[in-house]
Amino acid sequence: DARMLTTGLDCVAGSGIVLSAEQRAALQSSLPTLQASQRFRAIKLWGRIVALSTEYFIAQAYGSDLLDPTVFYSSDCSVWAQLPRVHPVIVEAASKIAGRFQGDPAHEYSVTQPAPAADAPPLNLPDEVAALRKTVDNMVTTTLTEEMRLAATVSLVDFEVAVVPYRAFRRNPDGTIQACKSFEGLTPLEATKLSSFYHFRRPTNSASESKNPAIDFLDPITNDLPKTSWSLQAERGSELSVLRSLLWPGYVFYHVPESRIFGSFYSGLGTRNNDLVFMLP
Amino acid sequence: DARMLTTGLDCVAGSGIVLSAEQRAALQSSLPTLQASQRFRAIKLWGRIVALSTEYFIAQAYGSDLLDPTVFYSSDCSVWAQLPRVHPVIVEAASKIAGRFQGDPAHEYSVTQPAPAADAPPLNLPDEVAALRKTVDNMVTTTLTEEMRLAATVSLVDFEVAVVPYRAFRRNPDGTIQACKSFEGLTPLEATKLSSFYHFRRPTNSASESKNPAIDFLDPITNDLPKTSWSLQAERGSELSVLRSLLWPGYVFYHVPESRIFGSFYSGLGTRNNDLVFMLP
Amino acid sequence: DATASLTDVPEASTHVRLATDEVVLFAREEEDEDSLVVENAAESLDQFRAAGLGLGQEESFRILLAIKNLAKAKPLRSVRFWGKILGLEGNYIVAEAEYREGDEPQEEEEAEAEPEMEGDGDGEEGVTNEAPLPKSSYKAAPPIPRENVGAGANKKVYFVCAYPGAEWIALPLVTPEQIICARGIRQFLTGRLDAAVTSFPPFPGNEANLLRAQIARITASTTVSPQGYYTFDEDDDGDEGRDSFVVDEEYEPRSKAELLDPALTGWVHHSLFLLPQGRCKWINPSPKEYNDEEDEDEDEEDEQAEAETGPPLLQPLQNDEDVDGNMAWSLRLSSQLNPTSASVIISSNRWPGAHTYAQGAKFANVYIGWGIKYSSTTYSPELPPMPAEEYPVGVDISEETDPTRAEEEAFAAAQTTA
Amino acid sequence: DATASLTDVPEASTHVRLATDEVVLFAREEEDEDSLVVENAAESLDQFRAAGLGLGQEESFRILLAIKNLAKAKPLRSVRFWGKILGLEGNYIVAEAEYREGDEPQEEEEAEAEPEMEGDGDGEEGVTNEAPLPKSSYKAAPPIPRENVGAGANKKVYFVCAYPGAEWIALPLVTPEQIICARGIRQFLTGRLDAAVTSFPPFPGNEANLLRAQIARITASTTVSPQGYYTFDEDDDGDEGRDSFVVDEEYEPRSKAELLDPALTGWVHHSLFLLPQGRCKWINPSPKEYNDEEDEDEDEEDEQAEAETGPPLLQPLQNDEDVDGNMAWSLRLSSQLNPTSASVIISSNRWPGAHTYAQGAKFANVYIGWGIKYSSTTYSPELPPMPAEEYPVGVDISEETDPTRAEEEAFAAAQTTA
Repeated sequence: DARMLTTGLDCVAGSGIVLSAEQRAALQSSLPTLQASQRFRAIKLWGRIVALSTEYFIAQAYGSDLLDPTVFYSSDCSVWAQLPRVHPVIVEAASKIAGRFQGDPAHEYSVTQPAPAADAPPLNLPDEVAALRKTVDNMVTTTLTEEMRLAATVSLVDFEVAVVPYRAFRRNPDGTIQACKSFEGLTPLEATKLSSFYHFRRPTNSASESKNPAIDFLDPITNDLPKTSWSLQAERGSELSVLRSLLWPGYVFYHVPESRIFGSFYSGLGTRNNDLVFMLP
Repeated sequence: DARMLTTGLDCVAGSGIVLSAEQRAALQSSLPTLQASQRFRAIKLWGRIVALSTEYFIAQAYGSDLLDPTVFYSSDCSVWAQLPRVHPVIVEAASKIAGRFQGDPAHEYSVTQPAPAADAPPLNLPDEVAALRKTVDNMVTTTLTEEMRLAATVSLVDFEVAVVPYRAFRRNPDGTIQACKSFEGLTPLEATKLSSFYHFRRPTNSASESKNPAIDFLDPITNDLPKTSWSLQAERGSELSVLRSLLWPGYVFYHVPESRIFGSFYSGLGTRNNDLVFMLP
Repeated sequence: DATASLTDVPEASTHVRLATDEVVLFAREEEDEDSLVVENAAESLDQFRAAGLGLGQEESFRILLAIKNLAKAKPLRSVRFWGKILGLEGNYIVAEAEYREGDEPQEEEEAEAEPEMEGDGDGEEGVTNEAPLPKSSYKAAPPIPRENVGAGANKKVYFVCAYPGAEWIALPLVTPEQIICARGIRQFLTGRLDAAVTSFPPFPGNEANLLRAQIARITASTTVSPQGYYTFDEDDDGDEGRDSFVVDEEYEPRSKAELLDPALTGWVHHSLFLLPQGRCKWINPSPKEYNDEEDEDEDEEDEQAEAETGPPLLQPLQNDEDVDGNMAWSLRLSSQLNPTSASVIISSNRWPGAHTYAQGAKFANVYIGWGIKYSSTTYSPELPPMPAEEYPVGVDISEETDPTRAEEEAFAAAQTTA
Repeated sequence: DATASLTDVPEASTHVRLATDEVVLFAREEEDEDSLVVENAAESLDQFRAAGLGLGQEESFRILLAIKNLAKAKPLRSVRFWGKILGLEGNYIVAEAEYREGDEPQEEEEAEAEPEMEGDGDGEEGVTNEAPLPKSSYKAAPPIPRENVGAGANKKVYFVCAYPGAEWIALPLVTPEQIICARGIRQFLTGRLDAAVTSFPPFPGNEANLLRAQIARITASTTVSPQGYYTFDEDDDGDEGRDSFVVDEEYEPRSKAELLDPALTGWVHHSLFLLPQGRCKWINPSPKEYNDEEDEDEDEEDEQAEAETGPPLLQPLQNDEDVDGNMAWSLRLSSQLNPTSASVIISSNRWPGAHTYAQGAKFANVYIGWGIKYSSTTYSPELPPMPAEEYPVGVDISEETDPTRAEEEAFAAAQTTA
């Protein structure tokens, strides 16, 4: 929530993530205005991607589907523009871009990948997506803007590392997901265990053999590979649990045990750590 | 909670109540240590009484009875001393002291009041309380230290103005009071109404004709006299409700509607506003 | 936890309206400050916050932006954050400013901003016009003229807004009567500038005027600065009545020890004392007509009343009167653990909520509170005057007891029998 | 809402132990700083925070106190907050200090702090001593001597603690081998100083040494200051090898425009360049014995290897190499809405997390991050060397194909029949 901005930022400050008073003051004004302008149910600050010449602040606004936010970006915490929704093939192409964000939303990237095998089923891409791809000599070159890369990166981070504590959300019989009113926070002991945290995404493991499908519907992060792609630390003793992603350095999830206070913030370069397997002790 | 210190302080900042980073840092270390030293269940910063030559910070620690805290004071947010428990006749005498706190806990005050009528029932005071009182010519002079005055003032403020939102606490059949787990915060509309706030004290109106004695057991502040002894304002739109006492200026209660975030802070001179009736428009 | 409270679709709340107002603050513009002096309110408030005083960081930053917006909108020479006054229904953010010479608003404009109040006590609304009452023969003394823009209690102009981003409204000039009356009443403000002030004695004006009077009183009493920071202009003639000063370019910051000296010799007032008359510069209340343009400068010595005098400008604080037996000021360091970079804080005990910090060559004043002067004694409002006697009792007119029914009957019987 | 969570009686948690450690920070003592230079870490971090960088206010203040405690406990000439390095299980708060002349710890003391590491690569624990393996005939080149306390990469000493209030631990001196090896590996730190470093090539030391090596690399690359702030001592002889500088007392703060110039002429490095050799001052790696006390000053020109040179001290940044095709530094103002009092921020793109602010005559460097150098290309660890050939193939020894069963039988049959 925009209302919880200060509390949330307080919880990630120990990871080197802070916003200036100017930025916080601007967000406290601009986010509620943005939320109201399109009648979203809620809005939150997702994080910040540090480009070479600017910073992109990212906000996510929610309608009825908690897993399908509308995403906005701003470089001054005040004026927000909506990010395009990007097709999975664009996300896939964007994930191959190495190097820093430039800071210019119109900056163009070219990504060249092997074309799908001739006997692969046709992709049936929408025209506007197909227009971005050019096939030469069995290689597909995708041209995309930094704005698209930004959108793709946000969705990649969310898919790969966005987490929530166990029991904080429930799945209704109709498949919708909602915050669980009875959630009272993890116990201090639970908060020290990776097994208490789940991916906040549509479960990839659809054949879930869980006993309680209303609660046990999310993918546990303990299935992630490599196993140590997370750093879980108690800060200020057990008053605060901080879970940092090593796959997307800069993604920090926080939870105050025995309270409903939890959330996350991404503050980083917007690049995936593809060297992770080599970097572990 | 010490854990919620930042959030709470953030909510009262608009009333001109802030603590320095130094004070907050010291409190984050000293309060948990104090809590653990005597195995309290919880500890919170109650407020600050501004004396002429120092500031007294007050913390309250809770055992099983939420209405009977142990009270500590400190002038540096770091070293805490326990305040004495003071007898009601001392509280009554302390309430007659006009003027500022001096800043010296050993400072002595003398309060002279008419002695009880000759045919009044005997007070049966404990020896240590009786020792503070001297009767001459039908006048009782009570001698008390600033430390006692401090303790008396804290209990007076708590009795006269400490508030909680409706439904936040419940009374168990055995009479104990506990936080209500199902409390989800006041609605934004409720949060604009004085009738949603109750005195957090043993109810004075024992013959409660309430329908739901588990919930409706506290005194509503709407029975206070004068009627306008409170200023209820929405800050930052309806994101924050702030209830300021006019009887004890400096007492500020805050609540974020639709959340469990509520609390209070006293920051003032430690003197009751006896002129209130004349000061209202 | 954004997602934890996703339950209802919110209606466009007051919050959103507020935030929309605030958004204007964050509009970016070219900086163009030339000679305008805009105090960095956020920086001063940072200093106060480091002493456990002031306001939150975000609000401080918004106040800074609001003050910059004010500076852009009006022809001001200087502007600073004066403080925040809490009210029952809303609060006032107060900015103190000086117009550029020649850019002061015209008197007409002033008059428009001012409600009717130059008369004697008809500022009370909704009480008059009930029935034609007997006219009082009381004739009020002619009002003491107020000081002009740029002089005395009206040396600075004050703008208020309900929150940073809301419209700045200029407060009316303050009159001596308002100051005198404000001294006799103890009143919470409502937060509405047009609210009536219901008090006894009746206050000559509405809440905007009472607010302005309180600001004048607080300013006169609590704007202090390290001794030596300001100095009298050398070119100025050096008699008692000096009412302007300049920043001493050669000011050597006072040491912390000097500023913390309990004798208060390190600090001076840099606002003029408000005389009992309700002005800073005494004026002879003779019933002659005054020419508004001249009364300030010419010393017409009609010695009908004794001139009131107050302490001169830049007078050290050590002569300040006690506050109910306690010292008028409290001194301390902003930090106990890091004294090297701490600032010295001086707090008024007369107007709790008024503080000044000084660190190095910088200082600032701020007031955050209810706008109520400290008093340890219980307030009793002034008693209404004794009711006037109805008629002079004399030879022609005397009061008699009404006859009883028995007497009337006896009288009627006597008439009949006569 | 203290009362909202009153459910269980807490056991003495880690939190309390932590808080109890921290309480020592808040013990008040007489200030006695004489000539010791302690950077006001809280103030610098305030400046970074105003740019959306750094750490929270409370932690910043605790760091300030912890650094003051360090300054009291050790005979230091100066100390500053260097940064915070995140680890997998814990973090490091890093302070950079210089001992007072003559108070440097003795070599013995050093050696104690240093784990065994002067050898070639036996720093890996739990891998050796499995079975008596064949001895390698490989003879390592003699190690290049490390620079002494006060010189080159060991110019400053570094102290780390897990959180403010925890014990400060001095990191060992850094050796050229460690720096060279650290360049070739990409490794998260664990937060335990005694943790083994499992990498290829094997790192000569444990985590304390790797941490120290990364600090040396980050320091050499990212400690920058406004051009002109430091100057070479006039008394110093002015040849290429100058490695000390002093604060220019007459420094006129650079304008924001100069500092924001994308040509980077407003900024200089004030740490020595770390040569490929792993030292700041090149040393001839001839196998002669070096006298540790002399090797710094005497230029023994045994020209067996070509001397490496790097850019001199106080060299502007514009010559810095690109970082994977992008500029090495990003520049911006800390505030967009209040540029007048904003500071200029320069951020390293080579070591994300390294930032410097400059405002007026003040500046500070800080590093907050994982201690990992930026790379856009996927890291491939160095390949292990090709296995040595087992025996030289020659006249005496030749490799032949094993006989097949048929051949053996044929051979046996031939023998029998022969």
